[in-house]
Amino acid sequence: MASCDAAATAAAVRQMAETIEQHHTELTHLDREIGDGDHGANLVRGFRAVVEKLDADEPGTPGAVLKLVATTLISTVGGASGPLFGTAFLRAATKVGDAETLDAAMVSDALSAAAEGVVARGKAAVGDKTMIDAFEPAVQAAQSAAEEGSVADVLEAAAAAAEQAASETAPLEARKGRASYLGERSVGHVDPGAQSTAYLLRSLATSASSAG
Amino acid sequence: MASCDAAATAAAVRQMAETIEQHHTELTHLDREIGDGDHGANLVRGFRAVVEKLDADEPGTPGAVLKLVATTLISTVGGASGPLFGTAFLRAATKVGDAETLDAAMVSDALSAAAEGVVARGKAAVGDKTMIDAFEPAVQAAQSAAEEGSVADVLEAAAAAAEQAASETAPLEARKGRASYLGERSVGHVDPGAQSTAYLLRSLATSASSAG
Amino acid sequence: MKKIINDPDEVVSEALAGMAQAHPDLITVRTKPDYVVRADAPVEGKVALVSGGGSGHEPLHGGFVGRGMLSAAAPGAVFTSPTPDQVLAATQAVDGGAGVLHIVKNYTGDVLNFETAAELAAAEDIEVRSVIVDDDVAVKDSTFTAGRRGVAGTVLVEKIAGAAAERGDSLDEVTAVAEKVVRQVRSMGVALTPCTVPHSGEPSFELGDDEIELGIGIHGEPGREKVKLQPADAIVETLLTAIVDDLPYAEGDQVLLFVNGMGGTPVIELYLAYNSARKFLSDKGIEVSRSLVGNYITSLEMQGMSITLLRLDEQLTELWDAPVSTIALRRDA
Amino acid sequence: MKKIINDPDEVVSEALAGMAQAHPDLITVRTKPDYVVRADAPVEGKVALVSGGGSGHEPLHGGFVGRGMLSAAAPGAVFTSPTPDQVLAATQAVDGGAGVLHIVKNYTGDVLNFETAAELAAAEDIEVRSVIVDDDVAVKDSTFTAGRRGVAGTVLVEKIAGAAAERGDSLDEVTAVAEKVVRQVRSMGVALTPCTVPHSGEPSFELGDDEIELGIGIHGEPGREKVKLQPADAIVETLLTAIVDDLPYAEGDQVLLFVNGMGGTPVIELYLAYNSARKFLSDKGIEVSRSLVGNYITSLEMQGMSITLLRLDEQLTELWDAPVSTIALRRDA
Ligand SMILES: Nc1ncnc2c1ncn2[C@@H]1O[C@H](COP(=O)(O)OP(=O)(O)O)[C@@H](O)[C@H]1O
Ligand SMILES: Nc1ncnc2c1ncn2[C@@H]1O[C@H](COP(=O)(O)OP(=O)(O)O)[C@@H](O)[C@H]1O
Ligand SMILES: [Mg+2]
Ligand SMILES: [Mg+2]
Ligand SMILES: [Mg+2]
Ligand SMILES: [Mg+2]
Repeated sequence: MASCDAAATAAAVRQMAETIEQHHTELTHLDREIGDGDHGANLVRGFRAVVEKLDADEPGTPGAVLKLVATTLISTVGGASGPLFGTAFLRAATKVGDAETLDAAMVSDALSAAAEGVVARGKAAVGDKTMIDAFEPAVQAAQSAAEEGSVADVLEAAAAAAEQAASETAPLEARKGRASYLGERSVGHVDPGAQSTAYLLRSLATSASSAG
Repeated sequence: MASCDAAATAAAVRQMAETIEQHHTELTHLDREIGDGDHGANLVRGFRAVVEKLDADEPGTPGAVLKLVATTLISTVGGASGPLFGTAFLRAATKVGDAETLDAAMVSDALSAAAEGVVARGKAAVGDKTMIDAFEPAVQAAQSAAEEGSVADVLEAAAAAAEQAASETAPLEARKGRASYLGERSVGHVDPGAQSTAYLLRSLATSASSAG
Repeated sequence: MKKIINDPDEVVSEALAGMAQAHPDLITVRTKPDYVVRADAPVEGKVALVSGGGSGHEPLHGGFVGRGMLSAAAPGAVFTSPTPDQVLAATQAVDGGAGVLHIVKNYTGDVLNFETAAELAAAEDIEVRSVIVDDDVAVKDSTFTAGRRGVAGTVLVEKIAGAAAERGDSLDEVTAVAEKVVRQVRSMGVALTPCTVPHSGEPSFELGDDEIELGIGIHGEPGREKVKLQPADAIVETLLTAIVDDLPYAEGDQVLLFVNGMGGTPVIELYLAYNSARKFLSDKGIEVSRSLVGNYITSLEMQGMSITLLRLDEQLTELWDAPVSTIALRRDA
Repeated sequence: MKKIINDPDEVVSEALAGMAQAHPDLITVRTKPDYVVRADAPVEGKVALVSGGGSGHEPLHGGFVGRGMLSAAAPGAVFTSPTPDQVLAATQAVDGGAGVLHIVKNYTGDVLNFETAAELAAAEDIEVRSVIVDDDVAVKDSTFTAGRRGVAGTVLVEKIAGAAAERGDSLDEVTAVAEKVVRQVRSMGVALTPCTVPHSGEPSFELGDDEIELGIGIHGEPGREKVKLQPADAIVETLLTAIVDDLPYAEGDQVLLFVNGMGGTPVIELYLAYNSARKFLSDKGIEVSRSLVGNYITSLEMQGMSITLLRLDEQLTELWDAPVSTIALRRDA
């Protein structure tokens, strides 16, 4: 896929919802280890609401789709991940503006804006064992890929980097979010938000590559 | 032992306390099956208090010893068994009056009075699956034995009858006490109060025979 | 067994000492024999109410001592009725010259010990009446058995009779209203888990991971039958059907609906069950005009609940609404 | 998992429906978005208080909505902070023109969602202040981390700030007194058992039959460390030592002692622990002049407790003593 229109964006969002359905038990399980055991349930609740809204009335631009996702997540997820993912989608929406289609550079910039939004809200840095640990490397990889590659290439690079980075959160000691209360006892477990970030990026990549 | 004085009565009471210490876990266990799991603890509390009072000041007649047991059980045991055993000892005390020593007939009569007291308070009949199921056969056996035998013979007969009868409460359906709430589900378990009655009578028999 | 205790023998006395220090404005705790009494007892010229029973059902009964409810409570060992001297001492302490009503849950032990205490009190010229609460429809009633148990309905008897005493009703009147509540109140309970008496250290009964026990008493006694775990609506239907079958309600009857937690059930589940009960009753045309939801008569840490219905009339409603000032139940003047 | 529920997705909404029907005199429940509001809201000319957080901590927060305490509460899913639109709608519903104080427990989710709601409210010209409660000494504080959690001290902040608002204090004054309580309150908890979120169906952590978890939060998060089960006196000593070390008390200081049950602990154990805490404090010369004992901020059916100390002065004592009329906390005028 060289560029991405509203329909493709919506399809990608549906793919994310699908992925969350598949993995929510695992995400909740991760969150039980070092959090409060609701991360999967939170995201399922949010993405189901998103799909409902898309079914009812699919917006006409990629930016509008992203904004719908943002406001729906903010108003249905709660918890830490609700406002954080919500902000990510909101910043991405703002970044892409009214564009009818997104090219590789725009997708990469949108990802950057999303990550910046999460940092602005959550004040986490790389190494704090949060979704930022997956987000930041994904943004780096996306930027490199965007220099030459397609939308699919950008998202594939982001997904791969996020997956790798998510798994690398295991040895870290958490400094933000609920897991930080555990101190040393948070070591040895993958951060649920980093893992869900990787899943979400992987669904984008899958959706983009299957869209050709 | 042809007859029984205050010291022998007190010794027999201490023997009862001893027996309760040995068997309270089992009694509580029986009570957990068909009651509320406190029968052993209740009797331990009561008989410990009895021994304390005997240690402090041992009364001078068998009747006074029995009365001390009665009032102490009433004021420390609570539950159903507190007033019932308390009444039993009180009636026995009243029956023997100021006698310095008790012979076989008096012991047998005291046992009858005790059982009547329990019936008067608790209104249970034989077959209701209560301590009366052990008490009544014990009284019958004691009366027969009293015609010819010694105090030890009377108590041996009572104990043996009570032991036999207690074990035979298992197949019964309870109609009095907490176990009655279980209806058919009370079947298959020995009644705790019948079992403790058997233990108490056995300690009297043991004490009487060792006193020679 | 995991409990926040020191020595099983001292659980009741240490908890009473805690209660006394936490609520000096409402209650006084006397020891040897142990009982809890209104801080302002005896109230001259008013009927006094004494209840009691085994400990482990907190806040019952000590948590209901205060203005507008009980004058005193006699706490026995855990799940064991108090002794007559406790009840007698409590009765003497609260007698204000207008007589004393004993509110007794129908258990052989409670009945016998209160009976003895009442005799002893009468011997000291205190006029004592007794009312026996037996609201548990899980137990088949019969004159050949110990009869029904007294369970959560006891709280309603104590509140309503307490209000009658507080406004100065005579001993006859207070007794009559207590008896009326007993006639019109029915309860039934369910356990999701057993409880463990500190002394015994073992659970009161066994339940599989997917089983619940219907018709439990408040002493960790097993109940009517074990059934598979069911949705809240189904559990509530079972309990309320047994209750409504026992004391039939006509459409338009007004009731007080009391959903009581057994100690270990989260309040969120009690409100959920209450909501379910409202649906059931509304389908039957029974109007819920008063409510009580919470852990009021418990079985240690047992998870489960009981549902109680009290048929109301104007008199009972007025007394229910009257001010009360106790540890566990408060309502402004 | 054994719970009295129908569908895990509907637990919160069914419980809210129950609460609404059980307490129409005190609260109103609005849905989509969900929040609980004082029956008489908005109160013109007075500062309003809004709190909220995940459900599963009942009676917190909805049980503290009423005269003299919260104006509204926004309940999230179980153990999940509410969304900004819930908090915003609650804020709009209670604003009486004198401003709104948000009382927020220090969890990333709660802080972020309330922050967003505050921005949205400000955009509608409602003056909003926020106070973040972070009383849990089990968590090491640091500017590089999420900081301490907000736990049982929240109840005291809500009560005291609520009294200030009720008597007509300005938004500045109410905020200042809330901040003072936050500065002077410390808590720590212990769990004997984990709890199970309805959606997850599995216990929040594992504990051996002879283990307890020290320093737990209120969301079933595991705590500081697992240790062997200990007598109540030893547990209380551990908790109170951590608290008193953190905010040192001088001999003669007056405090409010709050022993809070985690939902599944029998009240008898809470009073026993309270008694033990009184001994500890009296040995240190710290005077307990006010008390609260009960299940006020819970973690579903978890067995365990937390202990909270609030250093009192005249102002805080007076506000603590002020009348309050909510589902879970009542005190007469
Ligand atoms: N300050 C933060 N910055 C970035 N991500 C965070 C922050 N705090 C928490 N998170 C992320 O949120 C995830 C938890 O989300 P979730 O379980 O839905 O919310 P909650 O912690 O409120 O239950 C964590 O695994 C972490 O990745
Ligand atoms: N009405 C009765 N008449 C005779 N014995 C009774 C009666 N009710 C109960 N009991 C006896 O009391 C025993 C239980 O005693 P205990 O466990 O100490 O008291 P509680 O039932 O109050 O817990 C029963 O096993 C039974 O033998
Ligand atoms: Mg979580
Ligand atoms: Mg028993
Ligand atoms: Mg008992
Ligand atoms: Mg959460």
